[in-house]
Amino acid sequence: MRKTTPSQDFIRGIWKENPVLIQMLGLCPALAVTNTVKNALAMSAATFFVICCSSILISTCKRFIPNEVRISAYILVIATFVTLADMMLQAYAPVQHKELGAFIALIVVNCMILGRQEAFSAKNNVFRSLLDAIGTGIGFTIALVMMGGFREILGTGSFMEISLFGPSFEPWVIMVLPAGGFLTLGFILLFMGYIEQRKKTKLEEAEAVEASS
Amino acid sequence: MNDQTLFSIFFSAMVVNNFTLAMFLGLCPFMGVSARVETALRMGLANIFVLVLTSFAAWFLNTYVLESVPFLRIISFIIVVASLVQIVEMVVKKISPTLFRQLGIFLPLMTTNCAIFGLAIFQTNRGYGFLQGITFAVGAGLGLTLALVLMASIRESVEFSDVPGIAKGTGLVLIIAGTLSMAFMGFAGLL
Amino acid sequence: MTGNPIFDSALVLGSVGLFFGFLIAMVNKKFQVWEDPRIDDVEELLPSTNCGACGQPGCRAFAEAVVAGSEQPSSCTVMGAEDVADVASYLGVDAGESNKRVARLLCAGGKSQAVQFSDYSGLDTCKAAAAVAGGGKGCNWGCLGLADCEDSCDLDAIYMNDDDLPVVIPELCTACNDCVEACPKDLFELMPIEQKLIVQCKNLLKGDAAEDLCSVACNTCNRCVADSESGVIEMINNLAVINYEMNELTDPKAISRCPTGAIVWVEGQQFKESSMELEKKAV
Amino acid sequence: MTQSSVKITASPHVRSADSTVKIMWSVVISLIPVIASSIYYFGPSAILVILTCVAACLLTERLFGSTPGSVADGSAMITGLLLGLCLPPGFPLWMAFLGGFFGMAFGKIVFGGLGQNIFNPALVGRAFLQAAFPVAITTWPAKSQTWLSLQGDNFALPFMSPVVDTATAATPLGNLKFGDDPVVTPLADLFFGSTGGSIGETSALFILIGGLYLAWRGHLNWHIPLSIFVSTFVVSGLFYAIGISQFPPLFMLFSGGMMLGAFYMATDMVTSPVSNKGCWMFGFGIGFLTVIIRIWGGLPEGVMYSILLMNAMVPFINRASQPRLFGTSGKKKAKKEDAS
Amino acid sequence: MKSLLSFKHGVHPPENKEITSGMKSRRFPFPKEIILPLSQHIGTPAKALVKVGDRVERGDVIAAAEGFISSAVHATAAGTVKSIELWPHPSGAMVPSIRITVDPNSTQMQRPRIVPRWQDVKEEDLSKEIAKAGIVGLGGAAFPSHVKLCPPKDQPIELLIINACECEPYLTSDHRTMLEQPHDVYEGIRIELKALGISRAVIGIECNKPDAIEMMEKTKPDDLDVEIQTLQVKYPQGAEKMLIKAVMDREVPSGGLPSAIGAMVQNVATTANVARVFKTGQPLIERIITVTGRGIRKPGNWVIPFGTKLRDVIEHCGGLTEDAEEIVFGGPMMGQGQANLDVPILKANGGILILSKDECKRQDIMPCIRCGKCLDACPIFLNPQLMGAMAKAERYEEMVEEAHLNDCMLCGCCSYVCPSNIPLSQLFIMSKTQLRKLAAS
Amino acid sequence: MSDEIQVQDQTAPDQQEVPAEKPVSTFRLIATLAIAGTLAGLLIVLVNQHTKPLIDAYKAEQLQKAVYEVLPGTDHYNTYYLVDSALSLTLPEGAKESEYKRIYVAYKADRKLNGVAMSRGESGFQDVIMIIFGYNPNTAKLMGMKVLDSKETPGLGDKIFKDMTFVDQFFAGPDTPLIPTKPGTGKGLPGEIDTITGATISSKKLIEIINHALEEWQPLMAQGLPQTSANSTDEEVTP
Ligand SMILES: Cc1cc2nc3c(=O)[nH]c(=O)nc-3n(C[C@H](O)[C@H](O)[C@H](O)COP(=O)(O)O)c2cc1C
Ligand SMILES: Cc1cc2nc3c(=O)[nH]c(=O)nc-3n(C[C@H](O)[C@H](O)[C@H](O)COP(=O)(O)O)c2cc1C
Ligand SMILES: Cc1cc2nc3c(=O)[nH]c(=O)nc-3n(C[C@H](O)[C@H](O)[C@H](O)COP(=O)(O)O)c2cc1C
Ligand SMILES: Cc1cc2nc3c(=O)[nH]c(=O)nc-3n(C[C@H](O)[C@H](O)[C@H](O)CO)c2cc1C
Ligand code: SF4
Ligand code: SF4
Ligand code: SF4
Ligand code: SF4
Ligand code: FES
Repeated sequence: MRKTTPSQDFIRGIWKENPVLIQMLGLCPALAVTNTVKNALAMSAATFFVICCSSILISTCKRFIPNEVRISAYILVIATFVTLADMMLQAYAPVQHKELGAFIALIVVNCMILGRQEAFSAKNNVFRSLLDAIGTGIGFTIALVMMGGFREILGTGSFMEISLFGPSFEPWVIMVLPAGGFLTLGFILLFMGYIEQRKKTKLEEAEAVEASS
Repeated sequence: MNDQTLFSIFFSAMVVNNFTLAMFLGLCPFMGVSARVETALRMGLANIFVLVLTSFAAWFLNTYVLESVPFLRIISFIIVVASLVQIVEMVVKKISPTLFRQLGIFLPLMTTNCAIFGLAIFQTNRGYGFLQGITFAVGAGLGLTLALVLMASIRESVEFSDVPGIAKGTGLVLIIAGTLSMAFMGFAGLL
Repeated sequence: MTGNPIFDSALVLGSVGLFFGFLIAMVNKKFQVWEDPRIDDVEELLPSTNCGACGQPGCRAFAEAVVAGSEQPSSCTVMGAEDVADVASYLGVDAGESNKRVARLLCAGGKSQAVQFSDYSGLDTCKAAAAVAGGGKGCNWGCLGLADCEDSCDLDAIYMNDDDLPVVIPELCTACNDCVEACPKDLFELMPIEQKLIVQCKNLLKGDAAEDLCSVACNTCNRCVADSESGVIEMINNLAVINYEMNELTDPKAISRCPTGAIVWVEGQQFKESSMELEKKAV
Repeated sequence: MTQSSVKITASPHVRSADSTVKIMWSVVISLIPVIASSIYYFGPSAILVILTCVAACLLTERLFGSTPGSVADGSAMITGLLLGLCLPPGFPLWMAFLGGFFGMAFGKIVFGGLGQNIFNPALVGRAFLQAAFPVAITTWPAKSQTWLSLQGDNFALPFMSPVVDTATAATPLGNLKFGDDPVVTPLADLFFGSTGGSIGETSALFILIGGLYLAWRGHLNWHIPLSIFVSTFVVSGLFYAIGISQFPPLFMLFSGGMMLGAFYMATDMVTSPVSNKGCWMFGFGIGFLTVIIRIWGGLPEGVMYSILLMNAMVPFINRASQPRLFGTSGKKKAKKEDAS
Repeated sequence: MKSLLSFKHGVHPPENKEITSGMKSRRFPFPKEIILPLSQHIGTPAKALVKVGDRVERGDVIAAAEGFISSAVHATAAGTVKSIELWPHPSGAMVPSIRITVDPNSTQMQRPRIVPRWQDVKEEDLSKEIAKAGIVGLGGAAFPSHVKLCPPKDQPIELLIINACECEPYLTSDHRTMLEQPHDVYEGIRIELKALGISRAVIGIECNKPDAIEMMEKTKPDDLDVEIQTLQVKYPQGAEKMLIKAVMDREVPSGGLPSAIGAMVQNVATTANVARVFKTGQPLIERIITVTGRGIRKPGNWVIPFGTKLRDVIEHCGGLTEDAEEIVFGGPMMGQGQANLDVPILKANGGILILSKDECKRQDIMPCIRCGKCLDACPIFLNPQLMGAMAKAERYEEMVEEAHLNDCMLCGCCSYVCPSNIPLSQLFIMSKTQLRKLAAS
Repeated sequence: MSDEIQVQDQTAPDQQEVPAEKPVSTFRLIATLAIAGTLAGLLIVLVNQHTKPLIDAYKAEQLQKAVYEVLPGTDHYNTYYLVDSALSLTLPEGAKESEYKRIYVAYKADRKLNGVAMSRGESGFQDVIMIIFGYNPNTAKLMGMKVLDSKETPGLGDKIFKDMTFVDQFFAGPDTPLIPTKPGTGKGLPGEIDTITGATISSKKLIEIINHALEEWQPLMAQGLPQTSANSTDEEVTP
């Protein structure tokens, strides 16, 4: 509970406390809809919309909400915005809506959103909450697009539906299947762990060099 | 309207289209509560209970309340689920603090468990009737429990292994889940 | 239902809200369990190492104890002074006095000081070696040098030196007791940092019998007893034992005539001086 | 300052002659007849695919394995050989290499290397390939004209689709399940291997020879293959008898990957239960699932998935099949555990 | 051929008994110094009765039993007490021991001791006489024999089983005892039967000692209800529970004693020594000890006075060969490795084994491959694989609760078969030590 | 970190006893949820009023497109419901539309019967495959087919709508019931449809779905379908 600056509120969610890659929140949508970049983007946009709106509303109204019905009230707020997002996508981007299927509705239960409300918006002012929400939303988007890109490129040989390798590319079907979702995220985590480890050993080496000189 | 037989609904939800391994529903508890077989089993059973409750509630809302306002589905479902879970939580906390401790923070997590909400949505989208809905819920719950318990027993056994540093924790769990998911593909077409 | 969607919606959601608000309110009345919210806050301030050095089974338990007033924030050995002050000021309580303790090794017989009868081969842990006729080391009480203590220390406060003896870095040690538990020969002891006079030996033999096994063993010559205030050092079972109740009376003079170097005056880290001495000797 | 040249160790001071490394290399040796016969049937394609898989596995173990010396223990070699043996002869080599890498890296090394994995690494590799390239892995080229000509498109460029211009032939299982006029392949063909299929699965005879040799040497637990055969035979016999399956039980035993799987893959000690009681459960599970998937599943073959699914069950089986403690009756022990 | 009696699981390591089985036991010369630890048995250490400078004769009591489960110590040679000090014990610990400088001029005749005829002693008092003689079990555990001979009243003994299996490879001391002292064995059986108030005994001998079986059959008195059971050669056939299972087909309940199912097991050498107490009045001061292995120049069977230092024995037996690798007190499966050549030979020690490099076959420890061979070897039906993993993870309490560590008798079968050379039984000894430490703290 | 905590920081020191929670009135709990619910409902319904026409129009358009696609040459169509085992243009009073099975009877510009479109879903390889197809009851030939929804494996099962040579077979007017055939093994019968190698199951299933649907509807259609449209052309929306 160190005091943070507004810019830290914003930056934090993007990488250092990335909701998907570090905190392991909201994994269901992160795995379910990342078979293509377009879906990942649509999902991120919807989530972004919901998390920002609810953060604003909740940090504004936190005073009026008794603790006992806190979660119910938050969920009500989130669900309202999800419904709005759902209807709007259905009206203006029906193709994407069909692709994402039930997972738009499932934004309601994305632990990440509720978690941010509980952990941050309920305790902070509107401005900071919004910053936090935007940061988290961007972090979510980054993670989803990363996964979507990986899966789409290997799984269909294209990026944003633009074919990359020509027609004789052999798609790795598994990448767009459920197993591929798990494996992709697992692979990304291993890779991040590897980088982390490398950084650590390098730091240690540097220290050792310093100590010996 | 839906003509699927109860058996095929049940079997599909449990293994072929396993909620966790094929549909990506309820991953948070799958990652979080799958470290010990005992807790996993308990979480699974709690899930079955809440799923059946939800299925019933969703069916009730669909048939009697939401007729003229179908666009309120998401919000009504979630209020019902959240409130039910909160009530269960409060009751458990009072009646059995030990049980509460064991399920720890995961009772509130149930509120934000996609599996439960997803069940309500899928049930509605597929137009399941009452019996079909309950069968779907039990099948999905058993599927969740199966995945949870399998994962937990694997994780307990992996605890004895010298897992390399970079794979410790979630990375390995995801890879195990991926492999399990590949193995479950063997059931595809079994309907 | 009226058929008017606007009215219907408000009605449906309003009544659903009403119904569940009512339900929750009732259940809340009946089943309320109150938990001090400060416990969560304090727990968040704690380092979450769950090391148990405070004597509580984890950080959460410690937070409960601190909020309840049965523990002082400073009992957490992992937090720095600043963090302790944070917790104290949050709760408005006294931080308590921290008495820094560190793990001290009561053996100085590394591989170049102590005799090894025959080499042990098998599982590379002290515990395993100790189960095999004591591990083949001449001195039955001495350090086996297979680093169980180093492995047990989560804070990397222990490293093995060239003599295969564990060296504790006082700055990193939180006195968590892990190494004390890990050592099959019971060679570690947690001591307040102010205790500077230390007998680094547990060998109960005397005279040549002791020195034959290890060049830095206490050979019961009694000089340290003579060189310090009476009562500060006592010979018990052929071993010099320091009475730390009288810690203020200890003095570096006590070590001046020790023929083997079994008794030492430690400022900070153990074995720093001795390894320097070795280097000097080599030159 | 060691005084004596004598060493001190824990009891027992003598050891049996068995060693893990020896076991692994005997498995490799026992596979020689299978490999030789498959080369005889499928020509140079078989050599290429097997060598590629072996190379991929050894390389992965060498690069990422826990210790640099771990390639020498022979287990990576087995993984490579077995992966190669359960791929079709015309399989593109780049895919085979990828499968070997994936199986080793994600099936074994992430778990900490030899002895620590949950799933059979060769089958993890194959399951990955099956899910990634389902068409290529179910393309069984018809016998080529001369022994020397390649089967299918082994040399497809990396990341590119193979070009299959020869006619494809169905495997005995595929034919019976999906063929327009299904026939039960004669047992003699299955036994001696003159059928289509994966490189190493076609001849039951040679697998039987290698498997029995290993069982005789005590290097594989014979309970596992036996229980698989018994359950497959009984379950499929039952369905056949009441007329809801067109697979005769003996055909079930000798077709597809059953023999290779039962003798070489289910018996991987690392991924099978430790106690004999557990091995019976494990084997029955594999047999049962295989029959179910073969009869009603979407795929013609189910051995691989059954083994992987039962691999996942092994930790659970191990809990459930603890040996009965001497001086107790099994039941009493269970009660005691309940009480505690 | 009728299959021989035995138990389930177990192992069959190469026997290597032919090295010494044909060698008649010879008297070992008295050394210059004798070391007699106060603790040579299971139970409370004895209490010294002598002071530095005291003159003692061979057979004199020099330390008295301290409490019921304890055993007296007798001087094994005439001489003067040099000191009572900490001295290395074969277990590796330093224990208080009586050092006696042997009188080189003494005839080493045993001081005469008046002993009643056993037939005249009341049943309850037999065990007192045996206690006075400092008899402990010579089968390896060194449990005071008089304690065993007063079993709890509520668990009546039906059958005395004489343990003549000698299932450890290499060792031949029990074998020689039967060949050289068969009458003592039968006399001992009579005494033990009388002490227990029963009449029936069985001698269990592994079928790899046909000459011993023949000798025992030949010398069997007609009036004694003894049966000689030939058993399959399998390690650990000589373990109490396994022997009872083979002979009576009953299992000693987990955590219980053999008396719970009416059995009592005595080692054959213990039994012969019980007879000698009454025959010659000699307390337990020496026994037949096999010095063997391919690491010693002159193997043989010797009657060695307790307290003789290992160094003296090795010297007298021609010294170590160049490739000697390990010195072990006891057999290769359960024996205790020795680092220090100054340790004394004690009552429990039936053999000194010096293994050469080739015999040890030491190999690198590999990861467990879960082959399950250890489960198939464990005669107690434990799961050594699981226990090994738990021990590595330092989950000692779980080992007891879920894997029954306390039932493990550390026989070493699991380590013997493990293809990955995992020192399982060492892990279990270690875990038991750690648990004891935890319980103490 | 938060302002709230800092506020507590200042008050805590002089407030040594455990902070007592203010009892919340039950009324407030209920009111909060009820009011929040009402407001949320209002908000949603307002947006819904705006988007519903768009959504409905899109849905109708999709359906229409599908019908026109599988019944080439269609000018307009009528929806017939299955009411009490008979086809009916209207539903009983107060009935829910979603509970009735239906077919779409399409007419050419000359108001002559063009064909019938029906939609049906059954389990495929992965999950339910939903299709719509056009059928000419007079010639008993198929007119076209479109997959509405399928989760079949991308790259394999999805060939049932991506592989045009497969799809075109349904537009070539095959006889019904359809006969699935392995490519290259056909006997030249008029109802044969070549299945897709590598996706035999999905393609066979698709053919079965059509056959099943026809089995169900043929007896009903045999009861008689109006050969000419009751509606006039200009009443129906044309694409
Ligand atoms: C339903 C629900 C689920 C939550 N799940 C998690 C979780 O899985 N992990 C987590 O760190 N926080 C979770 N939170 C938030 C925590 O309760 C807590 O507020 C948060 O950890 C505070 O830490 P932060 O400020 O670092 O985010 C959840 C909150 C709610 C209401
Ligand atoms: C693994 C194992 C092996 C044993 N082998 C023998 C043996 O070969 N001969 C023997 O007399 N006792 C052996 N014992 C000791 C017996 O269990 C038992 O303690 C002994 O026979 C009792 O007789 P005692 O009290 O006279 O020594 C063995 C014990 C164990 C645990
Ligand atoms: C990952 C995977 C996905 C599959 N998906 C489908 C599918 O969507 N549709 C299908 O009919 N078969 C699918 N199959 C099964 C086979 O590709 C195919 O049905 C089987 O080999 C029989 O077809 P064939 O006789 O043309 O070879 C799949 C197989 C795998 C391994
Ligand atoms: C009888 C036997 C069968 C084996 N089967 C396999 C196998 O199917 N796949 C494999 O990757 N390794 C196999 N191995 C090798 C080894 O156990 C395997 O690489 C381990 O799973 C790696 O930890 C086998 C080993 C033996 C002794
Ligand atoms: S293990 Fe020992 S050295 Fe390390 S922190 Fe704990 S007490 Fe200090
Ligand atoms: S101090 Fe103890 S644990 Fe550490 S190396 Fe020495 S013997 Fe081992
Ligand atoms: S040492 Fe213990 S676990 Fe191993 S075989 Fe013997 S009794 Fe079983
Ligand atoms: S014998 Fe060794 S390798 Fe085999 S299961 Fe037991 S411990 Fe593991
Ligand atoms: S996002 Fe699905 S359970 Fe958390």
